[in-house]
Amino acid sequence: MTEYALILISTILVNNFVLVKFLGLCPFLGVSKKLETAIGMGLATTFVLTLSSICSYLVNEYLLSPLGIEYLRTIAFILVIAVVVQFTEMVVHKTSPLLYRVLGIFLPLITTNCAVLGVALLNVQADHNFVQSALYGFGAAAGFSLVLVMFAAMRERIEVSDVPTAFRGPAIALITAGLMSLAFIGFSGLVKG
Amino acid sequence: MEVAVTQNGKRRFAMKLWSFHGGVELPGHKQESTIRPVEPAPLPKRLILPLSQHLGAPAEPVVAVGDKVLKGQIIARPGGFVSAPLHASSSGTVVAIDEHAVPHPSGLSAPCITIETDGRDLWVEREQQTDYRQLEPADIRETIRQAGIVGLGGAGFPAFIKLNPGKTIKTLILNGAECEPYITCDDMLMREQADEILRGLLIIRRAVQAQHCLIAIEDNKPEAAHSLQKALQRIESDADNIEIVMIPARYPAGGEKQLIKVVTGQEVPSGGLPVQIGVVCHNVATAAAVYRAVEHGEPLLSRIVTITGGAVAEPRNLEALIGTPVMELLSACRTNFNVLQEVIMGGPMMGIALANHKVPLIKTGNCLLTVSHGEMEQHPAVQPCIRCGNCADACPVSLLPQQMYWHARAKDFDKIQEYDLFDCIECGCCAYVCPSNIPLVHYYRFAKSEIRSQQEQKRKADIARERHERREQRLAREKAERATRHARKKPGTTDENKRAAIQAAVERAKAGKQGAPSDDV
Amino acid sequence: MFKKALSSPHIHQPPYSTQGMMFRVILALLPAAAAYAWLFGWGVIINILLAVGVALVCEAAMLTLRSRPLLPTITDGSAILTALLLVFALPPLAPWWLTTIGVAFAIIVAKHLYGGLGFNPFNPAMIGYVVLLVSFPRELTLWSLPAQLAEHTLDFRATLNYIFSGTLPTNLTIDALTSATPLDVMKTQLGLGQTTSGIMAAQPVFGFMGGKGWVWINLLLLAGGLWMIYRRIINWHIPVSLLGSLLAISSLFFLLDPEHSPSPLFHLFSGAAILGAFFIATDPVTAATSNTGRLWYGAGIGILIYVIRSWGGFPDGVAFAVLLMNMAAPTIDHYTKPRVFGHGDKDA
Amino acid sequence: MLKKILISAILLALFGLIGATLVAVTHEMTAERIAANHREALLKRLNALVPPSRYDNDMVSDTIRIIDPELAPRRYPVTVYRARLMGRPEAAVFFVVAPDGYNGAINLLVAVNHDGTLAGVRVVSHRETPGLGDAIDEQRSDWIYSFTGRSLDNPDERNWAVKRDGGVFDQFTGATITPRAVVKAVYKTLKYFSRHREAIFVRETTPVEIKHE
Amino acid sequence: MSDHQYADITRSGLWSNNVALVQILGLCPLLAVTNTTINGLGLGIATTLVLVASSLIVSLIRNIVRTEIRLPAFVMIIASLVTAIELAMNAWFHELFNILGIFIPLIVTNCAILGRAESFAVKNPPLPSVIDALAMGVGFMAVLIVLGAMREAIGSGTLFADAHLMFGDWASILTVTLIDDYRGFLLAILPPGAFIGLGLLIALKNYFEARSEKRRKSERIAQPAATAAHS
Amino acid sequence: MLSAALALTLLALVFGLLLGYSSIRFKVEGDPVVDQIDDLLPQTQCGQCGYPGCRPYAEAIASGEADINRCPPGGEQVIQSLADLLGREPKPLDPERGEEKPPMVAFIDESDCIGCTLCIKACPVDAILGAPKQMHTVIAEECTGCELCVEPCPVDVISMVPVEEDITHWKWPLPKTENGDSP
Ligand SMILES: Cc1cc2nc3c(=O)[nH]c(=O)nc-3n(C[C@H](O)[C@H](O)[C@H](O)COP(=O)(O)O)c2cc1C
Ligand SMILES: Cc1cc2nc3c(=O)[nH]c(=O)nc-3n(C[C@H](O)[C@H](O)[C@H](O)COP(=O)(O)O)c2cc1C
Ligand SMILES: Cc1cc2nc3c(=O)[nH]c(=O)nc-3n(C[C@H](O)[C@H](O)[C@H](O)COP(=O)(O)O)c2cc1C
Ligand SMILES: Cc1cc2nc3c(=O)[nH]c(=O)nc-3n(C[C@H](O)[C@H](O)[C@H](O)CO)c2cc1C
Ligand code: SF4
Ligand code: SF4
Ligand code: SF4
Ligand code: SF4
Ligand code: FES
Repeated sequence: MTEYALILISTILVNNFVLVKFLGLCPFLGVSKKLETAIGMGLATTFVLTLSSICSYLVNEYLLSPLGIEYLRTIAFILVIAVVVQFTEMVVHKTSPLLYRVLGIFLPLITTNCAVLGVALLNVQADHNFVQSALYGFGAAAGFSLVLVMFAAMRERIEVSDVPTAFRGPAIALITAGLMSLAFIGFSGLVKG
Repeated sequence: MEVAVTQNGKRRFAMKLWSFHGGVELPGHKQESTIRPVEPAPLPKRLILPLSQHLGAPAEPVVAVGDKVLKGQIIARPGGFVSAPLHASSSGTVVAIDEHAVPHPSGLSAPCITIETDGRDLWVEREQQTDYRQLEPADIRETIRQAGIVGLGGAGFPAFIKLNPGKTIKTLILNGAECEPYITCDDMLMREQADEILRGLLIIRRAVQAQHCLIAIEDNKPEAAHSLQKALQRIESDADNIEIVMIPARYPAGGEKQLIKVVTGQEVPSGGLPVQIGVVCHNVATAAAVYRAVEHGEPLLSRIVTITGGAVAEPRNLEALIGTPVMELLSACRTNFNVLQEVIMGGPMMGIALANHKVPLIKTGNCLLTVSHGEMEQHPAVQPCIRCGNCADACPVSLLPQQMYWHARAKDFDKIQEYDLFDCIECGCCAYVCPSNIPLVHYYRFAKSEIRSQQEQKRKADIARERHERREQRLAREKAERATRHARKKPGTTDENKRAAIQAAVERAKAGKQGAPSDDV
Repeated sequence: MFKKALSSPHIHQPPYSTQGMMFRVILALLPAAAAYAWLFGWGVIINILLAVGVALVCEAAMLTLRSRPLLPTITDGSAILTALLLVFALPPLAPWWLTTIGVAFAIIVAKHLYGGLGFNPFNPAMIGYVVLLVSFPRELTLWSLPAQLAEHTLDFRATLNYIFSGTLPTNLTIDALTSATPLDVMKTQLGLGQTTSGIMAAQPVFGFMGGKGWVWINLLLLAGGLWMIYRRIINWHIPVSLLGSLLAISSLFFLLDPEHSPSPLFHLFSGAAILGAFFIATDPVTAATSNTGRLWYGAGIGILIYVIRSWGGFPDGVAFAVLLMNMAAPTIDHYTKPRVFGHGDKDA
Repeated sequence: MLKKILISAILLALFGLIGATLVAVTHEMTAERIAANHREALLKRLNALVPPSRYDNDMVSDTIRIIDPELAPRRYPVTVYRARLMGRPEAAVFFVVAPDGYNGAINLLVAVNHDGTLAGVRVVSHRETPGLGDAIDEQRSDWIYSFTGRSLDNPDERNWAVKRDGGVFDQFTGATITPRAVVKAVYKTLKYFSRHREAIFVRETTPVEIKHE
Repeated sequence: MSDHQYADITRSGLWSNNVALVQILGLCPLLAVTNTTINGLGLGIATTLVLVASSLIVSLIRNIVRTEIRLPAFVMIIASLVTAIELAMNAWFHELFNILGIFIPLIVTNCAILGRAESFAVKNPPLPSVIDALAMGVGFMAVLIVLGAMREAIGSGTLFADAHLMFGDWASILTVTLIDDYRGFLLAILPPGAFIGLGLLIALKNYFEARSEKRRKSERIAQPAATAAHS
Repeated sequence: MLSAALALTLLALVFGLLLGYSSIRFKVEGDPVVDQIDDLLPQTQCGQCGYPGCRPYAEAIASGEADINRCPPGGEQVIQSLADLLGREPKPLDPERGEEKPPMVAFIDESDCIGCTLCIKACPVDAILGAPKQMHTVIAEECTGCELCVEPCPVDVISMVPVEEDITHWKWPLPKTENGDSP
């Protein structure tokens, strides 16, 4: 039980994928201009990430490892991810055109959201079992969504601030992300090892 | 909170009062103008009567330049259902129907009828009214409508509409709060014409069939309350279920929704009207005007206006004809024009700064507040908002003024509406307490007018789109028809003609399906 | 004769102007600052003067670069306050370059890149402090000994010399003048498996309730804070929920395991909790704005302080907790809009 | 419709086939060299502590794995690389973990000569505070070299500690925890070695996967 | 395609549509590895290689992939390429691999690569695609190097430290120590420094653009006036 | 090696089937985005964007063919709302397309109108009334100010006049900020 809690605390706070591990930055900056969009993206990513880390676990455990072809891991995982994303995209497109428009080019970009592949690979590296893999994926996504939503709310405020012209847009957003990651250093040491 | 309530002049029971969030305590500045009794203002040489002194469609003139008019004669008829007629406030000659400066924040001109008075103040023939008790509610409303009575409490909403509730009215409230500083016209009216107010109340009560009547007065006007109590005793027989309630003086207790909350504990739903919760609220002056219209056949020709402020040597209340130029009213109270910096029509919290000194008094003009040099801290340097939240604490509607300000600043009109901009009553409490001197209300007005204009543009765009689509369809149809005609001329139908014919048929079917009007041009 | 039309209201009477607020907060800080200097020596005063100077210079420079009017902004007191609060977080013998970097980062990056007063999402003073903490952890952990403990004290000249050139009188080393802070000692010793009572008894930095000397500064800060609430410069919501949650969670753990959890009083009086509750978390610019939001915001800080102090990598968590909740403030605001008059009970 | 589905599937499968073949072929061609490279890298590390002149066996493969709480907590199994010269035990290199660093575990290589003296210590990876605890890193300071030549009784037991705790090893100003953790781990290893010296060299090899740190 | 268009593509890749500064893509590796200049250079080279190769292939097969499998097909191509390159480098250029090794798997998920495939290579023939990829890659590399240099100089007061690892031992002479006895402003090397550093670079680019835009505008105003004076 | 190739091929095949199936199962008809875009355009129908009307331009935007900064009558506001809708960065109006002007309305000097009906044919919203050989008038309420009728008039009697500001259409100006300018 504690172990699972630690996985969550670690992925969400201490080793936050975006602010500490530098994974998933592009959607973090790209889809954080509006709070509503960020919430949608957070949900989509959480769904995709959890699902794909489960699927990659299965593929690794029941296909790659038995056949001794671990060196195909990256390709197999990325394929799994791409399919999960494409599938999600089609479903969203059909069921919620608005969400689809809003997530726009970012749904396909979830594929290349390094966090997704990162989670799959890190799961293997850390020898996670099924539940751990799922939790790790979920935690990573929850951490991603948490900072994404807070970042979006901050950006809405910064958008209407009197920011010097050269800094408007991505520049001040990156600086804000930097200060956020500075604040997240406060969590370091919470989970040792 | 509980306060003592008087009924029939006797302390009867304690009545529960509620309170509203926020609000501010303001220095009253009311004594200055209550020393002298109300006096009639001198008859001006010219009366300028704007066609739009009320909410709704402007009135339409029924006189022409050169016409002689008598006092009380209709000179403009209502321009729609939500509108009010206009009457000549004195006898004389119509000398102009044109654009003239009016009291409006824009400082722009608007259509007005100008009458040169003849000094004789001759009345038109008045219909002598019977006892209101014999009148049907519908007749009362019609009389009020014909009298051009609009709400005298501020918004100028045509009074007869409010008296047409179509719902059972539990509570009829007369608003004698007069919560704005400086203004005392309602106070003086209640002191001096309590009987008229009560009679007006009885008439309105009959019109709306109200079960219960309240007269709400802020507790800083004991004389007014006393005078009304006396009057209440005088109408003993009719005084059932009429109560005078003293409410704590806290701006904006006089705001309709706030007042209803204070005396009934109920909240008028956002975007809704008091009638929805069985309440009708009128200003005390409106009641007095109703009385005069119903019992004396007098339309709304004059009102009591407070003339006060630092530049006025003799602050007081005058009974002035609608249309009197404000300069004449100021002169009548010996205003020192050398120190005069600004004139505000209305109170300091909600009034309009007059941009032009030629404007006339209008039906909703309850006060002329002069500002002398250095009297009020005028427009101090604006500083950035520090989100201190003072404004939110002061807002009687529980809005978040600072958030609305940030979005108005950024012209993010969608976001600002998420913060319920249109629930803002523009009371000014937020701006009053802002440590950074931000003209918050100005921002909300800016945003509201932009949004309204965008909606208007959207409406126009929709019409244009529809007309454009209809035209496109028509052109397509005409082309198709031409093609068929062409085809019929050449019997040896080529493939091309066949295709055109099919095309035309398809077009026709499409046009038909989309319900395009058969043939318009 | 008449002026150009402007919107109502035409009168305006806030309880305090923005400057008024800033200078009253500074006033409330002064007694504690005086005690701080009394207990920890001249370094405090030198650093305050240096920090305020740097803050004003940076503010002026940024305003000039952004071609903004200079006078109204530079006199609003906010930069002075930022500098003052930052000095409270720095060791009394902090070298000049440390103070300068911290203040400059606070004013230039944390404040002016966002547009200056009112626009910054993060508390500038805390950003300045945290930047120093992660960049120069060594310098930041060397605290002077309070007057009751110090065997040697530096006079004004020697302090000035040390701060600006790093040289000490020949017979002294920096180790003789400094030690770890009470919270740091507590954390380190607990990590070594000691018990709280053992640590409090064995280590000289501890006195009644918390660290020696620190208690006095904290009591004066508490007095200043209460005065600000009384004068309605700040609302009670943030201090109460912050200290309340900190007390609640520390009491819980203290009751469960008193030998390994410092007492609630220790938590209150040994670190920056009081300063944070009344002076830092209450920075209106970076806090949540609605009253409900403020309660959540304060409670979040209180809990994070405890979490970071007890299980995190830093001895005190106030700065990080404040910054983390600064991050959350806009989101909190979004979800704690008050119910607007005339709207149903819970409307989205 | 079915055709459409099939086309997609086959097309994707085709790409899969091509991609997988490409990678598989490359893998086939490179696998051996890569393994050799990894060995070499590890060897380079070990050689820094036990130079090639001192052994003639295949040190990288002559490994055992020890799980013993005396040496390190159970969750950190220790790998030992054994160096032999002409069949005689020469030195052992322990891949140990100092679990109590400021920010978690520190990975160390501790090389012990057969006579119980230290051939050297290196930090392989750590997460100590940059600028404070990271002075244990060879790249940052020479501190780690101060172990070379020491043994269980040089200094004596009381002095196997950082100076602040009354020992002989330097600490870094403001950071005592990190050096303390390293000193402790090294001392433990020495102690374990002195007790199990012979057993360590006679135990049968347990193959250990070579990983890149 | 004319030369003019190639020039446009190149300018767009290097400056006006720079992957890192304008499109804000490929950030993860960009921020993760730039704590030294040499790291930046290494990742830049590797990324450019993969970018060019993948653009070429995607452009070649652009007409046979269907929409529903486009994405999986592209990422599979990229992943295969990257894995193959990784294995090959590990075997034959082991020294270089030791430096770049950790970055290469990261390239698979560098969104800049898929981004280019999706937005340019699918719509264009091979040659322009390759040129575009090259320009984008070099633009990306330039940012990597500048950011790396900036963080290294501020964070540890050196430049090109570890150059020998990449270029061999002679390259040690490249290492420049800017200030002896520099304390190191750690923030620059830590994660926040990466974000803030890139933010400052973007702001700097914006500043230069605004300035040249202003100059262009004033020239545009000046010119007609001058021609008018002539006539 | 064979197993590697086979395994991945199999995996890809299965996924391919899944995607192929869902691409049909979740097929989306039409493009609601065009309607949303069209809804934001001012419907002046002036063609300044280079398309024969607002809807064609909307279609062009939706297909990615045209940028969002080509509509001068809509100006900054329309660009902003398009950017919001499509999640793109707003950019300044394309100067080649014209510039943002205050709202205008066409006015026909009726005394000189020869009744040629050319303007009626040009008006995209049927805002001109009149029959052949009779004088023509503009229904001001319905005129979008597109100026398309100005050019065709053989006797040059159509002019564009600015829409007059009056009290009902007056808008509160944006107040000055703390820096003395509008943000
Ligand atoms: C557009 C509009 C329509 C209204 N319709 C009615 C109505 O049908 N019945 C009614 O009793 N009051 C109606 N009112 C009057 C309001 O309830 C309110 O009394 C009036 O706006 C004056 O309020 P104030 O001076 O507080 O602003 C209407 C007001 C407005 C602005
Ligand atoms: C902030 C605010 C303050 C007001 N104060 C008063 C007041 O003191 N007395 C009053 O009669 N009406 C006041 N009004 C207007 C009332 O809301 C309401 O319009 C009026 O009482 C309705 O009566 P009427 O239709 O007879 O004018 C105020 C309105 C607002 C928005
Ligand atoms: C942010 C921060 C990071 C620290 N990092 C380390 C570290 O990595 N290693 C270490 O030994 N001490 C570190 N410390 C210092 C310890 O908290 C403690 O003060 C110190 O180890 C006690 O050393 P002393 O006995 O020399 O005073 C750090 C302190 C702070 C505030
Ligand atoms: C009650 C109060 C608390 C403040 N606290 C801080 C603070 O903790 N840090 C700081 O930099 N400024 C503080 N300020 C000053 C000012 O609000 C701050 O510099 C702004 O964040 C700058 O935009 C405070 C101001 C007030 C009124
Ligand atoms: S009162 Fe003024 S400064 Fe305070 S939050 Fe409101 S708008 Fe901002
Ligand atoms: S003006 Fe509007 S926002 Fe301000 S206090 Fe009044 S109701 Fe609230
Ligand atoms: S420029 Fe604008 S208004 Fe004119 S046709 Fe194009 S979209 Fe419509
Ligand atoms: S009348 Fe002229 S300007 Fe107006 S819409 Fe028609 S063509 Fe356009
Ligand atoms: S590189 Fe774009 S998300 Fe990581």
